[in-house]
Amino acid sequence: MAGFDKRVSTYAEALDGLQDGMTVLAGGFGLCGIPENLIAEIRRRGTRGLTVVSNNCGVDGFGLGVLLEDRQIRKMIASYVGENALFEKQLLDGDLEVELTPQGTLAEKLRAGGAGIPAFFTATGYGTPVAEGKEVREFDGRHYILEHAISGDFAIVKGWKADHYGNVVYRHTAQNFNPLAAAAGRITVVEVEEIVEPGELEPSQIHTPGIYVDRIICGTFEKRIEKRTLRG
Amino acid sequence: MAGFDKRVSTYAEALDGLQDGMTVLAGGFGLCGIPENLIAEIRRRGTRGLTVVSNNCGVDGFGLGVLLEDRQIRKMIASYVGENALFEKQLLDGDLEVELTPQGTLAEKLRAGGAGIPAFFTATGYGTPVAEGKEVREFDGRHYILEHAISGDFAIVKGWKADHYGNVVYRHTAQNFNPLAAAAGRITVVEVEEIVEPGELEPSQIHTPGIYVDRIICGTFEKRIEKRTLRG
Amino acid sequence: MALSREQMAQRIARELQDGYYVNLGIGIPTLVANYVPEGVEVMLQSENGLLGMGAFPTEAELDPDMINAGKQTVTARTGASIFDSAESFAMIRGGHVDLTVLGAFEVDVQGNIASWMIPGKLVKGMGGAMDLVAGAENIIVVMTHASKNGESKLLPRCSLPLTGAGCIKRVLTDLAYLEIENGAFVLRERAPGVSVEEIRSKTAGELVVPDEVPEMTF
Amino acid sequence: MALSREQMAQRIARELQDGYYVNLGIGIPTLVANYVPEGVEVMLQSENGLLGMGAFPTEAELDPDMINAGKQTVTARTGASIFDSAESFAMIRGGHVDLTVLGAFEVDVQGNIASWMIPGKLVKGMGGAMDLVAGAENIIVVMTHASKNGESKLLPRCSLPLTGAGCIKRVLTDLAYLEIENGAFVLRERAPGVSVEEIRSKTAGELVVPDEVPEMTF
Repeated sequence: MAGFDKRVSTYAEALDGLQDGMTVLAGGFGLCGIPENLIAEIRRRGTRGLTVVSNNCGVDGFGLGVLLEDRQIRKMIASYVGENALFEKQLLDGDLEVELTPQGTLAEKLRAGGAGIPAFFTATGYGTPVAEGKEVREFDGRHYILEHAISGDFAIVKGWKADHYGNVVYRHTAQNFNPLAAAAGRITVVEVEEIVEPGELEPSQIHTPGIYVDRIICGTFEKRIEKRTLRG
Repeated sequence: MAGFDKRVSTYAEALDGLQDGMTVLAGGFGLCGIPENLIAEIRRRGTRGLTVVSNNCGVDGFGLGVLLEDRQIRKMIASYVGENALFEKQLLDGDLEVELTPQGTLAEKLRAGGAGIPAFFTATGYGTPVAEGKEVREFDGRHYILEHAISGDFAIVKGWKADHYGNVVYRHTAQNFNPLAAAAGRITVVEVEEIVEPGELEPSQIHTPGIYVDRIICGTFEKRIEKRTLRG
Repeated sequence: MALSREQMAQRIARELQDGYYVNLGIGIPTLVANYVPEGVEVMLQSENGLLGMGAFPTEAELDPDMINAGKQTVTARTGASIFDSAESFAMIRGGHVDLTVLGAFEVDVQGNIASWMIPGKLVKGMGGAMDLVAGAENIIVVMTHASKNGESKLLPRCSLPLTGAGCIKRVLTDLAYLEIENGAFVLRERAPGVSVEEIRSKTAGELVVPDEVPEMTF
Repeated sequence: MALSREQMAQRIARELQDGYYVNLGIGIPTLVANYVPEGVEVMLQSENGLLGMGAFPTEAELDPDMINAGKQTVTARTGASIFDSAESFAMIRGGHVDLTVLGAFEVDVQGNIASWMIPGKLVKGMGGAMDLVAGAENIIVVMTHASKNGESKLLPRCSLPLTGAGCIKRVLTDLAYLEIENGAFVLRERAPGVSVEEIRSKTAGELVVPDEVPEMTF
């Protein structure tokens, strides 16, 4: 890994520097487009006290759910959680803190974190428990609340293809939160299905420009389906 | 034009409803990626008293510059103007109002306008004339100013290819402000070089999803080069 | 008789217009897609980042990278676009979606909606619901008129924590179609065979009954 | 002797590190691209929406849809990406660009910079300069040490309207390379044959002169 060759060959190297107590931003929606091998590597490393920012927290035994088994997550910032029993138990036992954030606000907070916008107003959540303690302001007769950006020490991201410059494209709806996490991480690690030759990705079709990416690793993926639904 | 077939066949139809005093958002950077035929049509219509939001104001006789000739623009919101003599004259004569906005703030204001964010904080412009009259706030020891969103009655946009659903892709750096204007217009009109068959554009490679687009028209373009610079 | 789930979906489908971009929530709202009227074409927005949701896949089409906001496997229709979650909620928050249909626990005469949290029960999260109700101009709430215990869900004031404040103007229940105007529910249509008296008895919030309240037909 | 424009560009090029993303302003900063050291690869960011700016085009490559922030026709190098202006300034504002090099009228001991507006002259606009100085951690200002009338451009306090406040830490002039620390210019290097006295006489803001002030070599 030197200059613009951002490829690393082991998952240990991919997460080098990850320490207890850090904030990790994870791409994915449900089990779709999650950085499953990077999550597994966090488990292997045994890093603890993590704040994890992700729309969901996986399921029992897969995705971010595996980090619950050894109590590696201290705090979860998410829009929808509790697809797994362990999450519920740790939450009720007070071993896990949860900050529920509307999905669009979560996406916008990450986008803001990457884009140097420290805070923004949104109508989402006005008049609800989400607005508690937040500044309310009226613009053109409507009420909005002030929300702050989120950024992280590490971003763990799942792409489809990347080149060694760190340019990434995502496949179908596996895009979701991945480009947002990528831009908001101080160290951004992307695992992909394929590393392509330089020049193979059309410049105007790149979803995450390499400037946001620090390390690229090629992996193999289970891609578990959460709700297999077939036509009648 | 019905349902999802957003094609119109004449420029008159493309700008139907444009009235004196409206705010028009125009894509383009310099003369690159400007909606040249839609601008020409505004001239033909003789609409007056317009507020135009665009990074630049064209040159004498081309681009938005042609709207100066009949004094159709009342106010210009831009980051860099005065590439043409007529602009300068009208400005000094007090016939034209200018609101200079940093380029990145202008882009973000349009993005906010399309995205339902009424205002955001940015460090850009703090301590400068741009900050005058604006709220200043400190986040993590740094100063930021509050900037408001921009949206428009019409957006005029130049794309490369579109399908009849209004999905648009842009070519190279002709993308610039075009997708931002497209999302922030109440009525968004896109002129393109080619209208392709439905299904031809890869869903995950579309720059402007059709939901932002009201009318599509196929045109021919001069694409004047402002600074022709060749390798020595 | 109270409307069936399918009839509720059918009734809502009549609100669809050609060229509408529509976001359908989980449950009955999802069924609306089955009743799009002849000659009307709509595009379904799925807030995880898909505009132009198609049918569920066949076994051959099944793709783990292609899911909807309910995490079900789906396909994309012709004319679809796919984008990241910030862009998806830019669309929603920016008011670009023409119609949003979603369920609720309670709605009140001020247009408040409660749909995500029952104190004392485990809170799983609001997902995209707060963004959807804050962003859409045009929302229809679909729910049963009363709970299983017979308690009205159309209230003078929501008792549960809100999902959004002052954002609901239309409600379809199994008994009636109502609009919220000037701090009251206005009864616009009755389910076939359901009397104004029954609706009144099950509506806790102020109910305005116009002279004519037509019965829905199916 | 004062540095030539080419020498100024050369000196700045020594600050480039392998893998840097760099934004170069108009004028001398643009020339820096000609002096990238052996073994160092950088990517040039052009704020209209291009990361990985390449050489100017040949006649055959000329394309009106491919320009840089100076509105000149350019090419894209291998590994380039192209995006909209909001994304471009997200990169800049978000601090993702490793080095920004730009010109100025004045710089002061507080790290303030004035580069866009001279009162009384027609104001053409700040373009992306305010975003660049507010967003970059690492900025080098390049300018002549004094105006043509001999007036210092390194001031106790900028006299012209600012482009950014407290954001400049490094300045290269035709006479010297200086860092701004604790409210003073610290003289780090002299142009070949230029004395500390000459630099001191042309620096209006407080100047700190360390014991050793090496001469630049070319």
